Amino acid sequence: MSNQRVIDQLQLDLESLPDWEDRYAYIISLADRLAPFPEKYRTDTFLVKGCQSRVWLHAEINSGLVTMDADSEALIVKGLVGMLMMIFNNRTPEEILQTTDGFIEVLGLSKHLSQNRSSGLASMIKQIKLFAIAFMAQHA
Amino acid sequence: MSNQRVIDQLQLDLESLPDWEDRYAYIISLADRLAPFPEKYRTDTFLVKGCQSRVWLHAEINSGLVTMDADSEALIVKGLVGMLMMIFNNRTPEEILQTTDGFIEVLGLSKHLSQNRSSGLASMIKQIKLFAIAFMAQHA
Amino acid sequence: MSDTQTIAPPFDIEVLRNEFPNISDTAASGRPIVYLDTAATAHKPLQVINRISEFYSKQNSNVHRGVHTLSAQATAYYEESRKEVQSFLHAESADEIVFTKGTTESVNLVAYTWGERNVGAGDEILLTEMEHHANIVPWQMLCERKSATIKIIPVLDNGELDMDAIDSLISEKTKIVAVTHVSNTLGTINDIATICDKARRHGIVSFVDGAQAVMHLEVDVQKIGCDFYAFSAHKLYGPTGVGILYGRKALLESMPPFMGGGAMIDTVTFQKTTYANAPGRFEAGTPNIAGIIGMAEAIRWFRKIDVNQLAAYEANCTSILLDTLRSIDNITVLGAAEHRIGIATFVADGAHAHDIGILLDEQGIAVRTGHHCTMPLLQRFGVQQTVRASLGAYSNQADVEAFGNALQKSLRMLQ
Amino acid sequence: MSDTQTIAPPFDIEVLRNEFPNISDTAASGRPIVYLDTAATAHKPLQVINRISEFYSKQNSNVHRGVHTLSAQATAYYEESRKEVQSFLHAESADEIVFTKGTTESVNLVAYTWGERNVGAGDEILLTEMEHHANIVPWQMLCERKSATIKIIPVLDNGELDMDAIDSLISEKTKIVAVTHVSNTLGTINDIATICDKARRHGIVSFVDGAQAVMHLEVDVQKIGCDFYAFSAHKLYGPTGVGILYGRKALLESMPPFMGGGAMIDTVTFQKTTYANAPGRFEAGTPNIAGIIGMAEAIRWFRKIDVNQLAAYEANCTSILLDTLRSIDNITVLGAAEHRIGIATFVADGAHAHDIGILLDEQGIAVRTGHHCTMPLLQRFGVQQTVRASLGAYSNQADVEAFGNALQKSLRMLQ
Ligand SMILES: Cc1ncc(COP(=O)(O)O)c(C=O)c1O
Ligand SMILES: Cc1ncc(COP(=O)(O)O)c(C=O)c1O
Repeated sequence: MSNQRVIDQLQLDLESLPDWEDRYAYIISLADRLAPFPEKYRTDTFLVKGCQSRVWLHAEINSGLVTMDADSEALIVKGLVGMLMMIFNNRTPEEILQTTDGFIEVLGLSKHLSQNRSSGLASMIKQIKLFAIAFMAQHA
Repeated sequence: MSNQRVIDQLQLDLESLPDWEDRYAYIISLADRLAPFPEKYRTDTFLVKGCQSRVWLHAEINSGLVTMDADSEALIVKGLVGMLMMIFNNRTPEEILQTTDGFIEVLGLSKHLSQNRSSGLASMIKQIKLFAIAFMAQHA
Repeated sequence: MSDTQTIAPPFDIEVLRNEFPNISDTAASGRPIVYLDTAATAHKPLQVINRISEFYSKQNSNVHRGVHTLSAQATAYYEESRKEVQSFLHAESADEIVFTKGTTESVNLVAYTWGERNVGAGDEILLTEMEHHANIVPWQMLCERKSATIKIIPVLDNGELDMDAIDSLISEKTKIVAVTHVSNTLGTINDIATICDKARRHGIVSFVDGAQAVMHLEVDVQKIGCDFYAFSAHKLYGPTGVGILYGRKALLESMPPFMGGGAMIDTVTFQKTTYANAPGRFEAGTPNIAGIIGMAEAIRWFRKIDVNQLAAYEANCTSILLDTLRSIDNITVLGAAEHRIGIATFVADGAHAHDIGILLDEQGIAVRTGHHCTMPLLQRFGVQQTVRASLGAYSNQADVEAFGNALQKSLRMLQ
Repeated sequence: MSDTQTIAPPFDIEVLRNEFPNISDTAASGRPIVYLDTAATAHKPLQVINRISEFYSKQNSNVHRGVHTLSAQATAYYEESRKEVQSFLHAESADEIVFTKGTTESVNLVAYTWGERNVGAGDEILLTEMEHHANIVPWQMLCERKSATIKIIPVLDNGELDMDAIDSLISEKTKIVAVTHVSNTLGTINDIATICDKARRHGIVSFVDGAQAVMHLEVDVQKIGCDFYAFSAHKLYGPTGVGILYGRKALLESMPPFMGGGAMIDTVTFQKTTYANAPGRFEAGTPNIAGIIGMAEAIRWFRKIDVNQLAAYEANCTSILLDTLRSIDNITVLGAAEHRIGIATFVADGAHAHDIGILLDEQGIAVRTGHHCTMPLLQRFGVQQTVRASLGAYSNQADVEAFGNALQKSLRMLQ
């Protein structure tokens, strides 16, 4: 699925849930979609800064795609991380950089993903994009 | 004249002057009543703290009376100093201490003689009273 | 000041709540927020908000003995505010009250000035395991500059200080004991009078962090017997950007200045500058005039309440809060001190504090999550992230019940 | 921020005056006060006063990434304020903006942190003869701690800096040049771009005190080429208790912390504490949240005015002020710089400044008298006590005329 199709699908899913409880249950369910995080990366080096609950992120490039592992110790945050992985994982650097932050608004997640929020997931998005830029530079 | 009679007289004089200009002219005229300040006392030791214009005050006890010399480099302040000398100079320590700060209000001078005002004459009154206390202790 | 009126009993919570626009004015935010984050900062009564506006709209001026009427008036308000604080803390003299920008600056001021002059290589500073970072880091920085070391009074499992340990922790090298009056994480009220007394008998200076105390207890620095006492206006229903440092006069007078600038000097030449007496010496530059006047108004507002009735009222809310938490499975409250104020910090088995905070917020309940600037204390209890609910004078039983229900729902959702 | 609207020309002084309750609301004080003390502190427009009230009544919360909505919102306002200042100063990054409690703290912060690390025995600090005590005393205190010395760029008789002297005053030992952008006593606008350029070419750090500049001139720290720039909100039509320190990012990042406490740390243990990055590292404790938000509102208000039109308007008022003074016998105005703002400091032959101030006050004119925290400058001009009249954006010709008449009357009374 293309990046945009994932976002559209997430938007449809979330909008079909009128209750805030159901939306959170849905977000939490996305945590399960995350691949188990490799324990060797569970170090300070891979911590995302500025998040109240710890969030880890590891990225590498494989055959032109940015491949990431991510985890959080908090459940809702982990669900949100899962969502970000659906959108950003295994994409080309170009695809990642083309994805503007508009999706945060569209999915009604500014409360979680915008700056100044304790989740710190705004810095995670920023970091993913920095990875993409770095990988592009590396292969240019 | 007793202390209280001086205050009464000053009050009468000031109240007879409806114009603020005339009241200031009157205050300034009191500067002339001050005895020339002995130059040997014109030193930092005898400076009154907290006054924007410099005010000097020297006190000693002579036959039971507190005798003071005072001066200021500013004219209005010097007039006010002159007024304070009419009230406090050549009095017994007891007389000085019996003079409550009520006269400030009575004479309509709180703008000049109360604390927090740049004239710093409140500290002068305080210092005169401290002298009186010291002299009393000395002779007790 | 001494003419403060005490509002006649009984303490009427509804009247009081109505004085707080953040609480009474539901139109403001769309829905009322149950505010259980008062330990972070308190809401402000209208009396304080209006006083600040009044100053800015009608009385605005710089202070420091200006010759004009507005400036003299502002200076008078400024110095009356100092007297208000003096009377509030029962200090001997208004000259013992220094205006700072907050508790944090108050601690740093002492560490930089008193500390610079009195702490040397090998000396010791005695803290407790429950200190806020504001009462740790400035001392650590001082120790680093001076090669001194920090000693720690441990916290017992019940959240009280290990008072028995103090005697053996005091040595000939101990120069200062810096202790919080009330823990911002555990709510524990420490027996600081005893600690200050021990310090004094050993010739050791005492510093009390009162940031969490002044809005709950009657504070009398002379009865406590401390050398320094600090608090922040914003936690005492007052404005942000204002703090207090009380210091015994002889100590303040002996201290070198902290910041240099206008108003803290006597005379300035490029060759030599002489400094003003305390407290002026420690108040360089234009102070937070409107904030300081607003803080005095907050104290006047606060002192209309009978502090014993307030304490009884808050104690009742606190036990409802604690009972609520204890009745929920898998919740562990940190500490169980006998003397405490309305703060409850807890963890839940299997649910992360951050998740709980998010779901409480979704239900209109404002709590704080995290380490509450007491990392060493959390480490001592073996936890990292916690939830803290804290009460103010305006908190009521309905707030606590709403919190209890929302918390149970959140935990169910996180199972 | 970039979406600031500019009020279409012409600059309408009556509209502007109406925004200031202290000026338009004569009922407040009984009679209007002609306020010529703006250099000490400016009056505040209603927009700023209301913003502060609004924050306290509807949005009050502590900042720093709290999990609840109020806290997130307050943090957003707080960080937007930083961006507002960044844009106002044309800084490269918002991380270069540190919130302090005033210009005075900004200078002290640099002297304590950058100074501590970069100034050693025998080093030199270059100031000017026209500095405010806030930009003298912190450096003197640093020199005392480090056995460094202060060198002085002289002021010429016309109130301008002796620019020719600078090259010979710079030596290999010069570590920092700290210069005021605008003199608070003479009104002189200094050519700081040239000074900062000289400094940079010698590898010397530059610090600019912008306390009297930001409300009169367009300030672009990148064009100026300074390393540090400081100002106070209260002189820029904003609240008391807030200041700004701009610092080039690389420099800020290289500096140790100033005050220790909450929010400036990364992790704290009793063994070792690590610090946050700039600017957080320099913002220990609860900041003056309402004040900072109010300051951002003041900048937004200010930026609605076209700064060139404002400067032209103020220049006109200033020449009327200077002409008025020069037309009076026995008055000497200090300095006559070509580039200046609306400040006139003067002495009168045979009349003491304090007396003049008292009589002006009696006539409803607020001026400042004394040394204006520039004792060395007054000494250079051979005077001790002076009168200063200073203009703001809201000052008008009628103010200046009322002042001129009242001054002449005062001088007659003092003859
Ligand atoms: C040139 C200059 N520098 C520094 C200051 C100090 O500013 P503040 O008192 O706001 O810290 C002032 C204001 O008094 C000033 O005019
Ligand atoms: C016990 C304690 N000490 C110190 C502080 C620091 O106060 P402030 O942030 O107002 O400087 C706080 C508040 O956070 C506190 O709770």
